[in-house]
Amino acid sequence: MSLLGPTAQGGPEFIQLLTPEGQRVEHPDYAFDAGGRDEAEVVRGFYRDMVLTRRIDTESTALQRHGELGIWTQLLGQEAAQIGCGRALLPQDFVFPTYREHGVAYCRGLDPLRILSLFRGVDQGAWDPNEHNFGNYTIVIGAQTLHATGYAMGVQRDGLVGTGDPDRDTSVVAFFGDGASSQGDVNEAFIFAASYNAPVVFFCQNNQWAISEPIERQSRIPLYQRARGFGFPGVRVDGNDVLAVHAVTQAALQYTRDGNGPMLVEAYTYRMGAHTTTDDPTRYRMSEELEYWKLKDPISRVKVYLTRNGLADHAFFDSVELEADELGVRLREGCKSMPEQHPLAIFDQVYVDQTPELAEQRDTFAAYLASFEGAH
Amino acid sequence: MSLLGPTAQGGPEFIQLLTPEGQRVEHPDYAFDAGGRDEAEVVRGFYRDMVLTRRIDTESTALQRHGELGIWTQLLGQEAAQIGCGRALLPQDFVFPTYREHGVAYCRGLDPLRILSLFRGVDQGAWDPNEHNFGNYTIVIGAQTLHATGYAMGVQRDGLVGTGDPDRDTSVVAFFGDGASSQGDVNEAFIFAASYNAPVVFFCQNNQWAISEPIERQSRIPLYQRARGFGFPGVRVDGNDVLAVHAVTQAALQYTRDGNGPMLVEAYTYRMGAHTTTDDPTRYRMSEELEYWKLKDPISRVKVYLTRNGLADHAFFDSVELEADELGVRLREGCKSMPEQHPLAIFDQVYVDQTPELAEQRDTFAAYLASFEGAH
Amino acid sequence: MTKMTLAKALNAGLRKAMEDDPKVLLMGEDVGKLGGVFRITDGLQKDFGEDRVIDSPLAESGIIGTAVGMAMRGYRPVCEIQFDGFVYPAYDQIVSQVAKLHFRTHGAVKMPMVIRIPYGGGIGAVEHHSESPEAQFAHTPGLKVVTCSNPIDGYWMIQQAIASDDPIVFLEPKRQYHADKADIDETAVPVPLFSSRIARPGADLTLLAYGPTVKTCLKVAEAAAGEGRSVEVVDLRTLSPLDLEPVYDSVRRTGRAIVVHEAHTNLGMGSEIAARITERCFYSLQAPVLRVGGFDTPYPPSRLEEEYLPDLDRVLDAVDRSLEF
Amino acid sequence: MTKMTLAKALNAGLRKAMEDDPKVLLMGEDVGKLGGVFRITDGLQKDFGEDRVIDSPLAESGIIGTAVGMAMRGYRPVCEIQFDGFVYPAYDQIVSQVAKLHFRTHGAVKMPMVIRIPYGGGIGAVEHHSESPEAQFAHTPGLKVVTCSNPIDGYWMIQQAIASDDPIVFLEPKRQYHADKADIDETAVPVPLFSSRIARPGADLTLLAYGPTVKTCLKVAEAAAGEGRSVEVVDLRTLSPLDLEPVYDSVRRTGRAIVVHEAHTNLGMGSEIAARITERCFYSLQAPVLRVGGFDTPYPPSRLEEEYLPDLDRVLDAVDRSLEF
Ligand SMILES: Cc1ncc(C[n+]2csc(CCOP(=O)(O)OP(=O)(O)O)c2C)c(N)n1
Ligand SMILES: Cc1ncc(C[n+]2csc(CCOP(=O)(O)OP(=O)(O)O)c2C)c(N)n1
Ligand SMILES: [Mg+2]
Ligand SMILES: [Mg+2]
Repeated sequence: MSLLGPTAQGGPEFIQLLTPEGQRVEHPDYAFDAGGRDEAEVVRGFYRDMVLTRRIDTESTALQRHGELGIWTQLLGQEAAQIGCGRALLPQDFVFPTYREHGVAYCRGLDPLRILSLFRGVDQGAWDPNEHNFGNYTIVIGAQTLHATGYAMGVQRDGLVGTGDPDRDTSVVAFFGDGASSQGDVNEAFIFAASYNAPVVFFCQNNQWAISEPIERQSRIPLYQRARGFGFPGVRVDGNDVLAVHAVTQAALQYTRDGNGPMLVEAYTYRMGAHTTTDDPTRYRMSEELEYWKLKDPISRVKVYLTRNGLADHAFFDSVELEADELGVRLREGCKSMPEQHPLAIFDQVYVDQTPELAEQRDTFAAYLASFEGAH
Repeated sequence: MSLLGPTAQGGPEFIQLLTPEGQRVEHPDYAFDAGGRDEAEVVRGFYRDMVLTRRIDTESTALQRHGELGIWTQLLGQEAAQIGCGRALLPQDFVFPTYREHGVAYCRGLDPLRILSLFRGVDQGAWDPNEHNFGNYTIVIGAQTLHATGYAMGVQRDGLVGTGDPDRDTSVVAFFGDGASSQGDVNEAFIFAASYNAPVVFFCQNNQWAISEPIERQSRIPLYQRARGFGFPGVRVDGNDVLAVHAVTQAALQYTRDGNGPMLVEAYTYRMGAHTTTDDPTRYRMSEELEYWKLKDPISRVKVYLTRNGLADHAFFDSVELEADELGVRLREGCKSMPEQHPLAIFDQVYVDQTPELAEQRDTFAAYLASFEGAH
Repeated sequence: MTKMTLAKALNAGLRKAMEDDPKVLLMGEDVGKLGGVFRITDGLQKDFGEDRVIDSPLAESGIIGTAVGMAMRGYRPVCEIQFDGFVYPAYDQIVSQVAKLHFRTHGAVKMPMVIRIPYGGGIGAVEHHSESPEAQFAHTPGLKVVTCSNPIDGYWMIQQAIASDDPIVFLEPKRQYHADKADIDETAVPVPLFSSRIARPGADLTLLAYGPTVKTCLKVAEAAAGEGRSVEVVDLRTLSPLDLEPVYDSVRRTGRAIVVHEAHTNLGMGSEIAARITERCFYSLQAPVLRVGGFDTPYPPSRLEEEYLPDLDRVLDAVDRSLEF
Repeated sequence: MTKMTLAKALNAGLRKAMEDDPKVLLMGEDVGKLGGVFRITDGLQKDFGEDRVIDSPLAESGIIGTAVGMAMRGYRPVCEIQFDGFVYPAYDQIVSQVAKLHFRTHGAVKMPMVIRIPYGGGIGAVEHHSESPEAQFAHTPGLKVVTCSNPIDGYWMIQQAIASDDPIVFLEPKRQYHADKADIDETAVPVPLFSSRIARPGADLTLLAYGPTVKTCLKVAEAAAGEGRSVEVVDLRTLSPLDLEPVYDSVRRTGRAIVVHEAHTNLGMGSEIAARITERCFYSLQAPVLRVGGFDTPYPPSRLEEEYLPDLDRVLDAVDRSLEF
């Protein structure tokens, strides 16, 4: 793997607070902030979050293999990026995800079964975004970055930027991938956000791949530098370092909440799994690459750190494992017993005010369906 | 007018070789190159080009006022940007214009009447782009920047980049405006060109306005810096200085022909007229602004330079004026006597291989039209 | 009672909607200081401020995409697309997001957005300034599509569209903007938004029109009356949903129908309307439903647009063909 | 003679076209090393190199927009859009540039581009992966739109489309990719690209299908035959232009027609075809032309798609309704 161009890591612009070997390091601009709580406790919490998130992922992958899900978008390897970011959010902040933010969803309190129902084909991810300030999964690449920007413009109009009140000032996070950075919509979102000084954190998980295409196809320079072209700051953080991601995201959120306009965070990470369960990465990438990244696993480094420093004991790790097992069971059972929608339901979800012609189509179809019931 | 942000001028990044006062100045990186010819002769040529271009523009504006054109896109004030660029092109280079590149079209040898026919509504600008290596006017903002990039990818595939042969190495110029820089397409063009290292010069005429919107709405930093976000060089040149534009464009063209990938040139200029003849700029901008820019007129500074240095005499200026008058007459007469298309022609221009159903529609309409002829 | 052009009526309707509901925002290219290239938003930024009348960067996908976010935040964005031919960069946001978010979320998300598009030809413009994109939007479930043909409808329909909780593509026949004036009674009770209207009663044949062709068809009816033929004209007003009950009634009486629009004939609104009328009025029809539309060529250069657009003569010709069938 | 699936046949057809003409380029997301998410371009980058099989940045407008430039430089780009629902970001380039450049230049510019789109539902996918956008493209003059329903057509039609000097939207029914195999005789003379084909003769009723619904309709005909009803099935193959002469002939014989497609019924191909058949065969029709299509809702979650898509029963039901009319 080249260390030049868009894949360069290291140097002062690569923010890291916990090395792959589990060593705490300092960065001149960013420090981990436990928010007044006991730091070890917070880090243990992150560890738990990441393990549970990984379990959601592996469990879902297994459910797909067993035919219970149509497809699954794996986040394996991106746990630190998502938990670090998700745990830096304040309740009033709002998130616009792609289709892979299971860890962020978990942080926001969304029941993973709401996500499984999408990938099972029961619905399309029908949660109410206002329930957890977590928007709906968006499959068309990049579209949500504009939604985030518009939402942030709404936040501005609500007078919730730069008031100085930490319970009110609000930021909006737009998630997107390295591949998405090539979409017109994403670049337009940069332009609108810069033009209106909107409180958006553009959070790019650069997991090195857009399906089979490496990051070099999308950019010849590190992605965080894209922001330079639009006149707002961009930073690259070790996306497999939950402490660094937390610190950087927290700073970025505050920067935007304070009314300084948008900011880009590139979480430099790796998609350890396939693009989705229907993808076969052996067709386009070397297994050594995966081996290389396994050494940077986001969870192991926290475990090493906690263990080496005596901040967590066996009992703790066992309890997390147990919790993960319980979560696994809940997901398996919940998935298999998920109620189906009635086919007629789709007609009632198109409009707030149903149209006579669609109501008629519904009624005709209802009568048609009923004709079979009569027949049996 | 603010001297900060996107409207900043001056400093080492603002390339100028001829001041508004007609003073030649040096720039460390860019020198005017007369291509082996007598420099004064070349500059006189530029002067002539700019005067004729302005005449095309004012004459067309008048034709529109007299109802001979439906609309006209004025280039008043942008003569140096267009002539400086147009005269730096080699024959093999290819140009993708917007709807305002009348000066570049002139440099490429396109008869202005071909352009007038578009604004008269006789056709849509139907010239063969291969005749003068000058593409068709494009009205949908930004679309042509992708065409230019694809064309340049074709040039690469033809093996005409970086061969070292000055008669073969080819560049492609994509024109666009400051407003256009906000379109997804333009940013995607940057991405594709960078990704494939395509020989494109993105030539932005920042004329400060996109209809009624000032450049600040599109960008908070100088536009030439947009390129930084995509990993290729961008420069800002005094767009009202024909010598500087020529020098910078020549360098940019050579840079791209040599196989270094794309480059962005921002020609910092001013739209002295209305957006089009149907626009009324008094609704949105101060007349002082125009006065300020009149002092930077691209033609007067060359005239002052030529006169002060004894490089041109009255006879020269008179002859150019005379030539402009003749051009004016030719345009007026050519415009008014332009043949109309027959309505049936449109049916034959849709496809290379006409479809039976459209041929039938044509025949039916022909019979319908004929029925009137019979009636009269 | 004020006499107004369609342009002024739309302006007045927008103003009223903004006064009535502080959540209503306008957004688009040049809608602010300039008041839009057609001046439909004239004076609104001055009175409601830059936060509510928003000049946008030059990017249509950006306009609609950010409007989606504003709607999610509880605002009611009214987006102006400068000309019909420039809606396509926003097409993805419109058909994949605006149209689908309510469905995707089983109703949790509402998209009370209006997308205003000056549309149609006849103004002598250059390419991309005379398109009629209605069928593409009407084919998209989740959107509603309406169009006004006169100042009174303009005044009321824009307010009704803004008040609707569903996303609405609001098509404004640009060549009517300054064509005629009408008396607008701000105290009247408007007809419902999603209803067609019999613009002129008749007995022998039914002409179906909307937006810019309503006026043409009224002239046709007038001319036909001179020849002793009684032509009914329906102004459809709503294109999705269609309100065809009055049309079926009419066709059952007249036995003949012609749909007239500027959009390309192939797969235009006329094809759907013809298909539905035929399904519902099969035994009443004495001739196939005919369609008079723009030809199936790109919109031509303006010097040929009079030939391209359905005009009095072409519609009269179709009336003859239908009656003689 | 080789037995191939539609996927393999398309791959073989692309390979042949690339061998025949060095100007043919493939471009799209993941078309290179991966061979496309459906493997339609499998092995082609290996054999023809990265300059001819081009993995593009993730931007559909960029793909089509750069392909326009390549075509202007004399190349014949074949663009893959990964899934139907992702063509919309490229919609502007397709309808305003690809479709119009030939017209704009009075023929000086040719646009020999093929836009390949795997389309339609039935594969259990998530949102945006099962759309049927054909009507939107067929409504756009300047484009031609074709669709194959079987491996033999796939093999020949893709080559014919690439050889065409007009831009072609080439729709591939993705659920047929691996469904059936057929013998392909590479030495045969293929039927012309822009022609429909009687897939099964019959006397009582005409079923019109294309792409994914051809197979459904053949099954319907089979089932109907069991009930003593003789159903003719036409595979339309070309959607713009339509080749309806054989259909008119058929309907004049049978007196009844039904159009079956997955796209939304409202303003789908069925509406245009119904309108045309009614215009041409008015006195032969014994029932209105019926349409069986996707409902006028967004494409539903996959667990409901079987109900949403026109299937054997829904088409049979329409056959009954038509015959009983
Ligand atoms: C507009 C659009 N085009 C294509 C696709 C198909 N697609 C789904 S995911 C994907 C790759 C995305 O890569 P990236 O943005 O890096 O995100 P990641 O999947 O790596 O998280 C593609 C091409 C899509 N969903 N939307
Ligand atoms: C996609 C699109 N949207 C809107 C328009 C309408 N329009 C024509 S020119 C223009 C402003 C362009 O500004 P800029 O790019 O700075 O170029 P300039 O006109 O100043 O040369 C606009 C909004 C258009 N032609 N295309
Ligand atoms: Mg990625
Ligand atoms: Mg400008």
